[in-house]
Amino acid sequence: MDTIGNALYLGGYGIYVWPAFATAAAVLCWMAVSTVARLRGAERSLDRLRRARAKAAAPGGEAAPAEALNGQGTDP
Amino acid sequence: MTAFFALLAFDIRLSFRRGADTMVVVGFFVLTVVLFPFAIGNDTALLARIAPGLVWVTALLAAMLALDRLFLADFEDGSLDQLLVSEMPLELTVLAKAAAHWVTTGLPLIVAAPVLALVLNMDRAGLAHLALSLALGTPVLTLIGAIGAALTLGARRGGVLISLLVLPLYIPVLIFGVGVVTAAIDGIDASARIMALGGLLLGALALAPLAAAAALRQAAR
Amino acid sequence: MIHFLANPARFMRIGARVLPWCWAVAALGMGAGLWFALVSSPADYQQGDSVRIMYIHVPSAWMALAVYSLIALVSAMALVWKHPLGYLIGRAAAPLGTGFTVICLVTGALWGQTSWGTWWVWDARLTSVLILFFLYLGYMALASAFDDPDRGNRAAALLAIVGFVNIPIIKFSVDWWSTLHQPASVLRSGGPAIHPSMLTPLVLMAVGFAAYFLALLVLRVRAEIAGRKVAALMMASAMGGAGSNPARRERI
Amino acid sequence: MTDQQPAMGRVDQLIARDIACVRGGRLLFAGLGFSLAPGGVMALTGPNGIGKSSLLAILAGLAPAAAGSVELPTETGRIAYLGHGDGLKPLATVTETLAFWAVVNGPGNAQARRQAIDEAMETFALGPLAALPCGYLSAGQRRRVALGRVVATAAKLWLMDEPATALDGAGARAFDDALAGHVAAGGMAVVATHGPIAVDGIETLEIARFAGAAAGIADPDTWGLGVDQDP
Repeated sequence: MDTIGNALYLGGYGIYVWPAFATAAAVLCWMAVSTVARLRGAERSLDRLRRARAKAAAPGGEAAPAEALNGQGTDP
Repeated sequence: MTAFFALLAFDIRLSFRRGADTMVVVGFFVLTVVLFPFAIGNDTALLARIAPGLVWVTALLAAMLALDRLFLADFEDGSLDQLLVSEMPLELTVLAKAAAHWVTTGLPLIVAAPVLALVLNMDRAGLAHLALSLALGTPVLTLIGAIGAALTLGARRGGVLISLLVLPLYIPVLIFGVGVVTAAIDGIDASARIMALGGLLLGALALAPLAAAAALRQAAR
Repeated sequence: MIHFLANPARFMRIGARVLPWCWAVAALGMGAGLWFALVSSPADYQQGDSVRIMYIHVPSAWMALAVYSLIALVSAMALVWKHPLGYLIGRAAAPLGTGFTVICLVTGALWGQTSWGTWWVWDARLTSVLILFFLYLGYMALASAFDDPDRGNRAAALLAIVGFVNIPIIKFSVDWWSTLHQPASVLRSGGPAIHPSMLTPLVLMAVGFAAYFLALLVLRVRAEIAGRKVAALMMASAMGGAGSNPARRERI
Repeated sequence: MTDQQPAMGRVDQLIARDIACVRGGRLLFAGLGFSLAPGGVMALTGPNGIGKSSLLAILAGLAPAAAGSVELPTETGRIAYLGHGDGLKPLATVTETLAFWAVVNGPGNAQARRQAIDEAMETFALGPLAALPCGYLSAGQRRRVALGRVVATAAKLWLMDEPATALDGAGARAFDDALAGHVAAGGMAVVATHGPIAVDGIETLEIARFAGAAAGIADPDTWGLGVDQDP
């Protein structure tokens, strides 16, 4: 492919080929981003909950773990 | 088997006593079909051409409208537990429920459809086939709908959810149902399409109660 | 084998080990596939360069169907052998499958635009993928329509199996329907003859997509498991409290 | 109170072995076992949310147990189950309701059915209400019709979840008489209840003793999925 222009033009079909690849890339990225976001959210709230339960169990204090979570609305 | 017919008779008697359900289904059916000329205009040739598809789609939506009546009342008042505890196999119970539901929704649609087809100026050659295609098709709609109704018991906004679940599964019935009518109108032999529709009916009769029963057992837990 | 993987912790350990390989294969597969697709393979004599869209469209169609079949399989395993992990894998895979379906539909529409000049071609295979897209939506909507996640999992698993059984029926009726209404379209007649040089990017891209999917699946299953533990801990703290929430019809 | 897990009991016994119940990813109870011989009544006691209804649902086969097994008296597989809901259709009259459920859940031959229905109508004084649609009945009357249905199914094993709720004095007495009659005739009953039941020779099962926490089973965190501690 000698010139960038030719690459973009692609025999007149460029305006279809590149959006196709662009949307594919966009969706693939969304899949990755949403996965990592879910994973980090769930594991962070899990650690927070465990720490709250550990603290509640240890000195017998009644720190209800639910409060520890109301900072972020994670739906299980 | 006496339990099967007892359940069938009990349900039919109750729904006739209320009567409103059939009225709602047929009312929706007639009203929706009548809406289209207002939108498309009273060009009878155009209306005649789209009549088979339009009548079938509206009948399908009307049948789907009444689906949550299948198990929801039993689920909420506790009758479902009694049916689950009964010695009658749950698949048979589902069949009885679906049959009773079909009598109050499918039959009225089959009767009303040819009249509405005339209103839309559909070619008379298709009238008999329209009734036949609905006669074979509406039981399948109820049976597949029973799976959707059982799956969404206890779900938030179950009614809307049912349509999302069952509409994709309704597409084959719609395709062959309308195919039967258009074949009759075009004067070609419709027997192959009627066979396909009959096949869908037999398949649904055999498999849908299994899936719906499994879904009911999940719901009752 | 089935029971071997059933234990979530073991699944996660294996997942952690497999993960880097998946990323590697995904990067290699998609990278090489892309390079072949765009650079080295010839333009199609008939469609010119627009055929390059096929290198994304066809693999994503394969993945869309493969992921739904996987969901139906793990759902059946979960319902029959009572492995709770099956539900989680199904729930984790569904959004990814939906993503591939969207890619397939968008690229299909763009490809249709090049050959037919219309944005949506009611071609048999593209329409079937559209219906598959609705099956995915139904699965995900049902899975999250219940207060009790277990209830949603079981209902969605059943729906996945019912949907899977219906796929051939839908495919058959849509194909029959499309012969009724549309002359042969380029997309329908098995697509352009697959020239060997075109096969390699297709296969490479498909392998890349599959590895990419598996990597994300492992991460999503881990997120689902963590989510389940959060729910269990929240319930445990509620266990000390008063009876069940009357709004939720639950047998406690 | 039978603590140890019963060996192979006689055929006509209700035997529950090592029952564990998980609800919404949470362990309610585990290792719960008991056996009930004909003529026996088992009262399930414990605070709300302890799992009384769940255990009854497991015994009735409505819900699967997370572990353990239930053997129903094999003589007649039929059981009568009474949950929180009365399971009555507002538009159906009392006689129609009893007749219908006697066919669906009750004995095979018509003679036995008619007899069971008559006994139900008489025990719970449903005569005056016979022709009324259930929608018109008060909560107490509806509960009596639901109890009537239990009698009308003439089942050997009764599984009842707080049967006496909404019953007035006369209703409660009628229920006690019905239960006593059922037990005297060799029937069995498992009843989840808060109040006392006026039947002699009653056994009590404290579900709290088998509760997840009390039974020292691992932290609910793991039971939610049967997951080892941390991957």
